[in-house]
Amino acid sequence: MIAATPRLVLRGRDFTAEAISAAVVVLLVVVAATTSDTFLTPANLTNLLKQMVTTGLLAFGMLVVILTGGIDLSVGSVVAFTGILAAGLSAGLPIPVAMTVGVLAGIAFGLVNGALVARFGLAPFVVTLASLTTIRGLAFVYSEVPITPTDPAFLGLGSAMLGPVPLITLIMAVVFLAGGVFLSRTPAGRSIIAIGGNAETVRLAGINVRKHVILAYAISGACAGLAGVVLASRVGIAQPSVGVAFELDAIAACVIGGAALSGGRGSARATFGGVLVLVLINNLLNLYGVQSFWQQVLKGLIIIVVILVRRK
Amino acid sequence: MIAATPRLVLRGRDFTAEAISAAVVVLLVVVAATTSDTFLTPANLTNLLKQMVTTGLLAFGMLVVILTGGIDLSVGSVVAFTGILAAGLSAGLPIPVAMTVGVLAGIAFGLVNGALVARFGLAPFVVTLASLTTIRGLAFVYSEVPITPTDPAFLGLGSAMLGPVPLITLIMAVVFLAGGVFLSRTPAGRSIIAIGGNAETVRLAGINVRKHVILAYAISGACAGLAGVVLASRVGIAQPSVGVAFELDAIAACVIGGAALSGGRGSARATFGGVLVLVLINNLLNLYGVQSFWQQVLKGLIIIVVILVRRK
Amino acid sequence: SSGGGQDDGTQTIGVANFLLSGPYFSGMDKAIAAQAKKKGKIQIISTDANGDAAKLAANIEDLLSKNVDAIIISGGPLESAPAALNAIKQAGKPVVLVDRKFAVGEYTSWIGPDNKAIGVQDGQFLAKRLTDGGKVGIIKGGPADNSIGLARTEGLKSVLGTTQGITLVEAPDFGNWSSDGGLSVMESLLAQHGDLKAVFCENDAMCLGAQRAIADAGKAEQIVLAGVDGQNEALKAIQDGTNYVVTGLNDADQIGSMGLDRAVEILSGAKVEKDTVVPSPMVTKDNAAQYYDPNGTF
Amino acid sequence: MSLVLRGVTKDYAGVGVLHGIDLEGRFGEVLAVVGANGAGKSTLIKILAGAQPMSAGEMWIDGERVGLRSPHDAHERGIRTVYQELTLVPGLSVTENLLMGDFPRRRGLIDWPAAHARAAELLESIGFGAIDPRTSAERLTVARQQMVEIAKALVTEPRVLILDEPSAVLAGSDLDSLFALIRRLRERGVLVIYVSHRLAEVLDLADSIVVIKDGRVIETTEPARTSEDELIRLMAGRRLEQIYPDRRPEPGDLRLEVSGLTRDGEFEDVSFTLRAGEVVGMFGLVGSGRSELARCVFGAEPASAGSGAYGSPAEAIAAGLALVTEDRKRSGLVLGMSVRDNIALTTLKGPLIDLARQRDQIGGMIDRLGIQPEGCAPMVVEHLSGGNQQKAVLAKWLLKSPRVLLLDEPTRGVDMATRVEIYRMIDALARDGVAVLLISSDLTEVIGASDRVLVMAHGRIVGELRSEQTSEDQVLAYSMGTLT
Ligand SMILES: Nc1ncnc2c1ncn2[C@@H]1O[C@H](COP(=O)(O)OP(=O)(O)OP(=O)(O)O)[C@@H](O)[C@H]1O
Ligand SMILES: Nc1ncnc2c1ncn2[C@@H]1O[C@H](COP(=O)(O)OP(=O)(O)OP(=O)(O)O)[C@@H](O)[C@H]1O
Ligand SMILES: [Mg+2]
Ligand SMILES: [Mg+2]
Repeated sequence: MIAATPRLVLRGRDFTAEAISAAVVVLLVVVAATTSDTFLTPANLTNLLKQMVTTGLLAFGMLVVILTGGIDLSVGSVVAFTGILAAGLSAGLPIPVAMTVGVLAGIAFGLVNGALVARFGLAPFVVTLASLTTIRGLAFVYSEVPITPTDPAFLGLGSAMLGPVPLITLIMAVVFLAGGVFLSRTPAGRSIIAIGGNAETVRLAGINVRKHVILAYAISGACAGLAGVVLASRVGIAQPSVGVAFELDAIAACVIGGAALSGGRGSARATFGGVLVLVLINNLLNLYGVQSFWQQVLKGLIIIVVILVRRK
Repeated sequence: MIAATPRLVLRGRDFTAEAISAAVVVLLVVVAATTSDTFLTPANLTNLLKQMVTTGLLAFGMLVVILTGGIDLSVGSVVAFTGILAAGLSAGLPIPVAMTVGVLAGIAFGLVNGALVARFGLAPFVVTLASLTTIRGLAFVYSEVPITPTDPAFLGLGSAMLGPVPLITLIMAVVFLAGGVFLSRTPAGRSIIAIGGNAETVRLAGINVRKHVILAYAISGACAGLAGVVLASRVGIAQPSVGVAFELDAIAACVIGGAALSGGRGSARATFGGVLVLVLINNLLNLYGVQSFWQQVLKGLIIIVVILVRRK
Repeated sequence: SSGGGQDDGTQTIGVANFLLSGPYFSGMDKAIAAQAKKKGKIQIISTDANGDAAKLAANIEDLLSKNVDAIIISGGPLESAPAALNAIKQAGKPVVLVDRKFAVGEYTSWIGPDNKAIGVQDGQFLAKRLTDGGKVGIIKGGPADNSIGLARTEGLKSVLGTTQGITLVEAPDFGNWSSDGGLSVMESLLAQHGDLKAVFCENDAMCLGAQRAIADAGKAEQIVLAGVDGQNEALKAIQDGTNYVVTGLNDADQIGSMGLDRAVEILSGAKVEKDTVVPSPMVTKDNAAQYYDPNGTF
Repeated sequence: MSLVLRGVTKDYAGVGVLHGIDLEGRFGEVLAVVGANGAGKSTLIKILAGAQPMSAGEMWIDGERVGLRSPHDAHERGIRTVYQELTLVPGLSVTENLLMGDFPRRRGLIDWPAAHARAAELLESIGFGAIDPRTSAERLTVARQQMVEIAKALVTEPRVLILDEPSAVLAGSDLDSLFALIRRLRERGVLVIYVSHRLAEVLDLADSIVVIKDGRVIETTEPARTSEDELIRLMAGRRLEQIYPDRRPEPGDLRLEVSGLTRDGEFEDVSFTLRAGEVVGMFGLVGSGRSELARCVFGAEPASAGSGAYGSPAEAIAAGLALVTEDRKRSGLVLGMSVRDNIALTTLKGPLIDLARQRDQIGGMIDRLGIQPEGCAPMVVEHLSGGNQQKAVLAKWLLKSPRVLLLDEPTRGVDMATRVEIYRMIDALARDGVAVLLISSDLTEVIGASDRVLVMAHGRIVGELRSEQTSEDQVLAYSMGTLT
């Protein structure tokens, strides 16, 4: 067996990326638990569970797109649009319906992004940069002012707890579990990964590349739509201005989890590790009371260190 | 010779990208001139000249990095840092010196970005995403509050006119002219382009790839530093919070100008065309009195249309 | 479409918004336009710099090139724009600042709130309310260069910092002036300081998010909230007798319409006050009904 | 006057690839290096070129010990290399690719007219004058690109010229001009190190031959003292009894009928049939349009006119077709994925993939084709040697049990022993009733392995010959248009 770096291969699968993510997460947890009294309190742990939801949902969708070799910069705008749409519709429609429409809107944006990329061969970066702008504008066109749903049931999704675990965290966990199975065990998932490695080979294997690329962007749109609805429900107010720069954390989570931006490499598990790393860093810096702008300085440096470690 | 699209080739050089940019610019100008009374007024034209400066400077630096196959997301933060540094230093140092130090700081950040990319082989997207965060934090660390230089001479750079042309526009023009010559007529410029096409080949030709990649990021840093200083001087006050999302317009300008994000393809002239397209779109939407949020919607759509046209 | 001194006596007023994408700022823009319509014979040209200071300068130059008669600047988080103010001065046009008073540069008139006073007001209310003392959390909007937020917090601290039995804890992270930001900052704050008695936010949007976090943590009985702005949802929460107990009115509608009036007065040659502080009445359960307009835009 | 290697060893992350290579090349000779796939030829060359450091060992030039730290070092010492993979920068002109980093300048700036002139002169002087130096590299055919690669190595006359399988993409007159060029260089005192799997060519050209097996030199010889059979035996470690299989019985039913097929700019009015149980060879010079034809039949590219082509690869596969493309890196494999995942690509079935079943199935196929090394299923396919990569591509399609198999240059870059295995496999498939189209630029192979040969030239089928009744000369004559 020939490999440039020592790798962890079990039963024929390469777990190196997962192992590194797990190691970094464990390290952060140990540091946090030993240096902060607050870290292991139930309140803080519940907090962590809640705060990983938005980044987590976006990161999974982003992973699927990144696997194809693309990128989806529009997710933050989709969060804003779908949240405010669901909140707006909840005035006239049953809340589950309003929320479903929100997620469907996310899928619709994803389909448009995907079609522009797959059908017309445009660069994903630019397509989703343009749709970032357009969808943000549409969110404001839909409502310039925040919308507060009057029906308290709108808050249910965001505040329900199942024992010690928030419902939305469970939803995110289900997305990652189902997503993991999708990527590793279904023909569509395998095809998406292979497309990122070499789209021409996949096309000649009789697999519809366009369809799968569009599917990937639709999944990202769905995740962003879900994140938007969840966020609106969690906050209780939907604002057209939320979600600016959310894509950056989602992308960072994927990369920290070892996904290659050139496509074809990445896993749901390792990406989830990346999400944990980001959330833990934020939590830790907050617990230590590090000032906001020093937090920024450190966060950037830590990301560099993590990817330097991963590179080894 | 087989070619997918009709191309404009003169004396062995391919001018297709330039031609498309020029055509789109001319089209926009004609539409603007015929549909708006204000467009051709000297005041509006001067305005246009000023409005293109920040995006223009950043776009040229971004082009150089994109040519190597990289990307520089940190330029907006560099604008903030260098602006506030120059403004801060102008209290104790002669203004030209303070401004030069600002630009040098931009170069320093570029060198760090470049070193992380070239020396450690990290993905440019992630490196500059991390430095976007860190440098923004550093701007606030340098000064949490805005700095207003007391010496009115600090405003000189930003407000001076040479005849009908603002000095800062001339500076930007010089950057593009010199940059164009650099890219097309110097060994370093050609090497940067070649690296984006096939870095391994360039390495095998005995050219120091690392050095040139670092140079590219340093150029982007220099342009961002210059843009930061110019912006502070133009506004008359330096704020650590300026420049958020500036990188997006710069990247959009490059792509509208036909640069390939995968590297190796793009020209200063066509990128300048891309800058003009963006500035004209903004100006037109303003002249028509399109409401701000609709402007965003339309801007995204127009970018898509332009790159669809370019693809043909 | 080009401005000033048209034959029919219509006057053109340019509005330069630094950042429209916030309910407070778009409310301001709308109020100016609405007031102009009410007055009649006034044309409004509104621009948005989308948070880019250079673009604001360009927009102002744009307005000047269209020969507007006066300019209203809604500067939002922008601390100042000396060069743009210079350009307006050179063009000999009057400029009215609304809400944001620029730290430097010459302007004709400013109409806005006294942000520090609002903080003081909230602080006094909380001092009276927390008879047994206790911890008070502070959620700032950020970034660190936002002097509007700084003034509000400074006002609060000037009262509570010296009140016996009260400890102040500032959240290290910023809430970015938004409800979702307020929510997550509050959650972090609660994890470390479960014993808070009150929370002050630099605006209502963040307080509304914080209120959610408090409710989720089951601490609605324990912690009261104090905000700033008088955003509709906050007024309603106060009126309904929730744990949202106080805010200081910083009415975009009022400031916007006064700003327009001020510009018109100036154009008519009247001598006007340079700085006008719009009073920011304290809103509590007792008087919230008076300010809450279910159909208001902000 | 020689270049000497002593005890050169190379390992990648602890795994040995070269184990103490000794060899000596004299200036003014052609030194051929031959060996099976994965023997370590390319690795040896990268060390000579300064592109890879050796793990241990020494290199001497003219009695002076040299240590190469970079390709630049090698260039300074007059060592130039043409790699197995094409390395031109696609967006740049031929001139720029040739002169990279060493442009004529005026007042510090590159003088483009002078640069183009110099490039044109250079191309002319080595017999490649047909190439316009202003064209961008990506717009040249693969053969032309290879010629530019070679020209690039000759910008300044080298002392040592290393060529790694230069003939793999050249044919006909292009090949002749390459050989002529090599002979001229030899006369001028250049040491040419030549790597190739085409043994006839090696025997024709070389002054001395080094045989490498498993990273060791197992023989140093001369053309006069050896033969093709002998070299094959040395490389493979065993004697190959019979290279081409016996004739097959008469073919069966019609499996594919192509008629009047045209794709504008690529090929025109092509008609042929494939029957069950037959192997049809297709010969043509590089650029004659065979690959395009195969891709078009398979539905990878739309046809402009005619019948017999499928609408999409999916349709073609559903009808029982399989296409092994000529460029495995670009369109045959997903290099970063495991061998198993690559082979699985054509047989993904849902809703949930049965991993255990997939493992068995693919494991069986890997065993059947003898893909090396042992237990390679989870390995990243990129780490296999060329021949084994080719087998992985075959495995992917065989798993699909195709009824019609289109093979485009299936033995390019593949060593003799592996080729024989591939011929056997083709034969076995045909005997099982599969119809096979074998596209190849190797004349011997095309005649030896097929029942009938179609000859293409300039996008048309110009001849159809029975394999047992034709000769290499006749096929070549058809392909060059001297016989119709
Ligand atoms: N970068 C690398 N990392 C790990 N192993 C490598 C690397 N490059 C080559 N190898 C291994 O070294 C061995 C020799 O490879 P090399 O490319 O030198 O063979 P070759 O003789 O040129 O074969 P071919 O005829 O197929 O081109 C192979 O087993 C290959 O898998
Ligand atoms: N000038 C060119 N511009 C763009 N693509 C070209 C050009 N010349 C050749 N090609 C493409 O490059 C590929 C490889 O060319 P090649 O010379 O091998 O032709 P081919 O049609 O595959 O012929 P054959 O398989 O018979 O050798 C083909 O797909 C061909 O269409
Ligand atoms: Mg080789
Ligand atoms: Mg071919």
